[in-house]
Amino acid sequence: MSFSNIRREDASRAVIVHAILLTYTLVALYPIFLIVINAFKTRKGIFRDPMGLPNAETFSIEGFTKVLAKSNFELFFYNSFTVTIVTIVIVLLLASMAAWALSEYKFPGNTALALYLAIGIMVPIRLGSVSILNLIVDLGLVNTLTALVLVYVAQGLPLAIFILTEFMHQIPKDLKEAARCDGVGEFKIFFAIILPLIRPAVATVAVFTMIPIWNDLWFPLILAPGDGKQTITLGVQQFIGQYVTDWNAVLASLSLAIIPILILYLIFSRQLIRGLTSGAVK
Amino acid sequence: MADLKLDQIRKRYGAVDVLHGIDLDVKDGEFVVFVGPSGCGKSTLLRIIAGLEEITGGELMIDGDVVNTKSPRDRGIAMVFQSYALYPHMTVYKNMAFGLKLDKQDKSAIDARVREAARILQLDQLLDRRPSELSGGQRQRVAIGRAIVRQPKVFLFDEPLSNLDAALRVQTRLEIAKLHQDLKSTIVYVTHDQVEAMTLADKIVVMNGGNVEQVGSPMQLYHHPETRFVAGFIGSPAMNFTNVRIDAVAPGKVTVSAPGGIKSVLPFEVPQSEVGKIVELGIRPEHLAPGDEETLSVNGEVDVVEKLGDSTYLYIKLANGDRVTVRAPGHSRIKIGDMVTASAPAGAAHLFDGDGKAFVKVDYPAEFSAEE
Amino acid sequence: MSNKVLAKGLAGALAASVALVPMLASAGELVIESWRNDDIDIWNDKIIPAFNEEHPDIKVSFKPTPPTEYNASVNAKLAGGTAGDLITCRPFDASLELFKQGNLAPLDDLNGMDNFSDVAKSAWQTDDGSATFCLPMASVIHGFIYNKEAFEEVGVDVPNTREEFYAALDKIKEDGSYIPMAMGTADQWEAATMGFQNIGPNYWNGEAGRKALIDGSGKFTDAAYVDTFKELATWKNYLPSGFEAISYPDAQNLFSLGRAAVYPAGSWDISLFNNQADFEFGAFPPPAAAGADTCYISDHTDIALGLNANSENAAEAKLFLEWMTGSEFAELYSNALPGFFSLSNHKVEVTDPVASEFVSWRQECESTIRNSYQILSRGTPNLENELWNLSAQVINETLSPEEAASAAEAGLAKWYAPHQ
Amino acid sequence: MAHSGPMTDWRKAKLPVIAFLAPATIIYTLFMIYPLLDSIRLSFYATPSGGEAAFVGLDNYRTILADPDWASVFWNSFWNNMKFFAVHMLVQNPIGIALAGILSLPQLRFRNTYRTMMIMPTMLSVVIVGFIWQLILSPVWGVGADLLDIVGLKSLFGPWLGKEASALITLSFISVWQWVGIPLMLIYAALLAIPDDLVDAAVVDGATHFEVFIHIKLPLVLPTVAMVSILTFVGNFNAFDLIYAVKGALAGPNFSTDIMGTLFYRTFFGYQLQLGNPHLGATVASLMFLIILGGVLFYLFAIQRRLARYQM
Repeated sequence: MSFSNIRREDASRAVIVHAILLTYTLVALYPIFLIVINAFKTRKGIFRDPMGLPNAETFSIEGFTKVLAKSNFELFFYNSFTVTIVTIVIVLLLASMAAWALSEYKFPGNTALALYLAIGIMVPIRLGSVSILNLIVDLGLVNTLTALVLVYVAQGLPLAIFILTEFMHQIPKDLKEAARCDGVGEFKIFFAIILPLIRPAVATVAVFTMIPIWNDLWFPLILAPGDGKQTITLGVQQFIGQYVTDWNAVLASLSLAIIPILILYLIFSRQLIRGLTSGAVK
Repeated sequence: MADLKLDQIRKRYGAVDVLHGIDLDVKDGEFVVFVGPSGCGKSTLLRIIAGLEEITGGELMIDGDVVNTKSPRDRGIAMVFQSYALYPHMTVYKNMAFGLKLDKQDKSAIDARVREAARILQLDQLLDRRPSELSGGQRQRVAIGRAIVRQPKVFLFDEPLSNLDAALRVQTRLEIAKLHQDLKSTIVYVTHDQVEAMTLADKIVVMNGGNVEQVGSPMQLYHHPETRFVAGFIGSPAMNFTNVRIDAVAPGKVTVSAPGGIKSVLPFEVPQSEVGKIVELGIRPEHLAPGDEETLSVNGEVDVVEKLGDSTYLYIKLANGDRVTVRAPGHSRIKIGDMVTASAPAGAAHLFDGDGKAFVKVDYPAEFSAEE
Repeated sequence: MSNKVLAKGLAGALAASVALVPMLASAGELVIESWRNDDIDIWNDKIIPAFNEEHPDIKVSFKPTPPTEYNASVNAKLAGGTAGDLITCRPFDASLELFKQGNLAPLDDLNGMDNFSDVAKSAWQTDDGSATFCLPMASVIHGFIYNKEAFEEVGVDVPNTREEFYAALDKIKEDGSYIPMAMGTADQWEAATMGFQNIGPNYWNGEAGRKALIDGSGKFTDAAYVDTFKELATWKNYLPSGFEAISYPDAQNLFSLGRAAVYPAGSWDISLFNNQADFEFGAFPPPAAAGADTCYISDHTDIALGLNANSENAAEAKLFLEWMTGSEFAELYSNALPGFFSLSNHKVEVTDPVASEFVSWRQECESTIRNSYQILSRGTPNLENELWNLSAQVINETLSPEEAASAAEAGLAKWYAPHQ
Repeated sequence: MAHSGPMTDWRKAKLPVIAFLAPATIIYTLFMIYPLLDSIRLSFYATPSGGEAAFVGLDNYRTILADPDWASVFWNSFWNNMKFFAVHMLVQNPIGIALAGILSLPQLRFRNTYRTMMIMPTMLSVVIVGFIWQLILSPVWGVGADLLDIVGLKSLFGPWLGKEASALITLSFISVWQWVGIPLMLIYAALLAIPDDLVDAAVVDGATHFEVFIHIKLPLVLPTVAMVSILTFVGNFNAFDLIYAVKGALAGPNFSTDIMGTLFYRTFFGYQLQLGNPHLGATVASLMFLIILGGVLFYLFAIQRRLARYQM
């Protein structure tokens, strides 16, 4: 009888532990849940019974209809995806190259350069907004997604380099030495041996790079607020600004902004933790 | 100090049975070694005794009490881990005192016990060091010290020597043996190394695939393996095996043969029904010697020679393709490529049926018997 | 309405304004920069097509930014040279500064500029009136919107005097089925704009009081201002519970859901209520004290359109501005956006009943603009921002009316010579 | 950064090393360091109305720190920011640590599901989180009051976001709700890195799971806790979006929610009738930079050095 072998203290402790975890999970999820269920209600339903699930009487998708008719959510998503993915790819490539050079080669100023590149972790890039705008203007890149990508790459590089440098210290010496003995070139060592090895850290870096970019309001506002270049956060912000009294539309647009990022997160959350626990961040 | 009794202990992870009902009696003060290949369940069994794993079925008794649902702290055990598991942020002293402190023992009593253990283990000078400042052997001793101060009823050792280099391993093995003599404590010790098992154990438990293959003293296992697995596992170099056919049986006698020369009459009690069947013949390398003076002989071509100084191992390829190891004297001149005949007394042979069970040997020459 | 955006807190004072600020303009296409993102459909569907009937070859696009970010982003874009051709102007200093920096072109010689009175232009002129740099578009009027059904149900009439007003509010409160007044102080600006600037002109006699503040002969510590704050302080009794956290859109929702009887309004609120309220509503001007011979209303010049001095399409942009001075635009704009009243001298028929109620007060009462807008918000601390904060605090009861008045005066005295 | 093991001498591979480092360094310098330095440069200039920018030395700093009006606003925002940070340190990080500790208990079922769900709010945009909570706490909608009613505390509900005494605390808790995922994630990862043997050893030594956490796990993840703390510090002193989304740049009521980020925004870009002043704004930004730098240096030299990272 396996049951009799479970210690009673264990059983009661398990109950307490799960009660705590469930409570907090509820705290974390309920607000999101509330927004999403109310997005599917009529205006009256939203105000009369905010906590009820939509039923036959209160169900309505008028908010979504309005949002989709009055704004260009597909385009906003496309813009956000483009900017986010291009940025992540560039950050990963450039950061792993730099991290590799910093962790592998001894050259004068190595530590100084590493510190220099780490400043950006601690300093908000936003403090330099006006100069950034001037720069983007000089480059003729205003109102382009390219402008956003450049700034986001600069913003994402410091943390990515930091994480990847830590990670690369853990790559066994033997691997690269074996390769050098075989006469493999430095570039090839990096691209053929090192790059595939850092995969566990990639998810971590990607998520840490992605969250602030996807959610950023500031730079889209300053650098690319024009029609057709809005990112999803800016689009939602503008839309909500416009329809703030229309709760159907507000709730629907919030739901539309929330759901994709949560789905992405659900897909990648396992990799994220794996990356974290593989020692990419300490 | 206490007895330990395992009664039909079972362990299941999800749908996988890891232990299939283990029975075992450990007497007070006995040094028991669980030995077996990795994955055989020996570590799981040890963790069950420690209380780190829940028991799926059966009963575990320490000192007469059923402890199935007791937490480790209430079982009166102490454990030494393979990795030593020293707390990296504590000094040696604090590592050893940790359990006693949790037990809210008196400060001076803790101090006395820690210093006594440190004296025994010659750790006096290291008490203020952190584990990272210790050598592997010193860490090992701290891990043992941490167990000693708790004055447990039962000591549990989980492969404690496997992280040490060979020289240190021998030395520490001796220290553990000496410790056991001094403390007279009950010890359960897990290892995959049969040499450790042979040298340390009062009683060896050979495990395989979640089952106990055989329990016995080292010499019993050496001389009277009950299964082909035990025979192969105990002894170094490992026992030679080759297939033979049972040609005829008589009370207390069996005639076996194999293509390429083996044909012998061996002192086993084999049922008539086995005639004509293929069984396995086992002979330890140390019982074989070059020459054909003895009754049981094999021959073939030497394809490897290992010189160890006091002895030389010859690896002979038999006509049926099996390879047989023979221990020759250290001065042997036999070289690779030589055709060699080696022979052993009939009493040194082991015979196993198709299921790996040993046939009963009837004639025990004294040198092949565990009986004193 | 753009005002909905204010809920986020930034846009407050701008509530009623409309600005047109273009983004990057491709050659030949006029880009209008504006904070009036609510109006995008009206521009695209009505105004621009009407313009194109006369000038089919000029492409115009309306590119609004949310009001909360408008000032920041237009300033940044002008500095960066990426702003559109036509720029919607905030009244007074914000635009004046743009003009001084050379970002806005002077418009004195624009044909049709004489269709606007000096008062209408005053918000977009240099202090000495020598140059006009934006074309006035519209003003907004403050007052109170009320739920007709609620008034009938409770049995109160539209108040004519201050005393009647508060008697009515008391009665509604007693009755209990409606919140007497829907407003909150979370966003702060409503307290100042719909509160202080709404009821205040009756105390400080409109333009006279406003000008006295500017020349230093009037002070915030005068009875007129203390009394305004005192009246404002009584509002607390009529506001919904938790008004401290009620934002502008919350208040709009409370009223349009039929839960409140009175709503301190800007005329721009009309179109939202037209869309959302399923009951009849009307409006009345801020009631003056019984026996007062003149009533005053806040008829605030709020929105204008200026020409980016660096526009590459200046000629086309001027054509557009000239067209805007005509009666067609005035008619179109006033009726497409009920609650925004054209500042031109053209006679415009306002069809929306509530909007026409608002505009009719111009006949009965004296108009004035918000007293913090001209000159007085030029220094630090900024008077307009001070008034938001102080008005909200007075209603929240964290400051007494006297304290609020002296704080406002002290702030002004810090930097403004006539008050020192 | 500590470099482990011998490194390859770059003279054997000059070209690759330069090629590896150049792209990242150039983009980073051009779009991050240069704008930041340029902002600091701006803080030493002033532009008289309609005139040319002129060098004014430390005048802007004197204005912000010595002019009574500016100084009171500045220090108000600074102390508000400290409170904001204190709530995160006292609530967010302990909750994150506690949840990570519970999630790392051996043989816990649904561990991954819990973890995934708890981190979810962290993935959302601050703007969106601001809107969500504004709706929930709105007295008009009444959800907040209804929720408290469920636990019988309805009478406690108030217009928290609108009261001077509670607005900042409420916003801090909203921020905590969103960001608990970060300490949770990082500390959970650090806890997983602790070898099981250590925990088993402590259990055999007689420790309960709670004692194991306090005596073994927590001391071992202390460096991570310190890192999370400094990240919290930097994040809190950069914060802007949440307050901006919920309370606007005027950070009411009566500036009780004004933090350095909103002050910077207001000063830099102006607000309503108040015109933006890039030079004073840059001065505020530079002061923020100094504060953050101070915190980071304190961490690097006073804290991080003392916390040994143990080889496990």
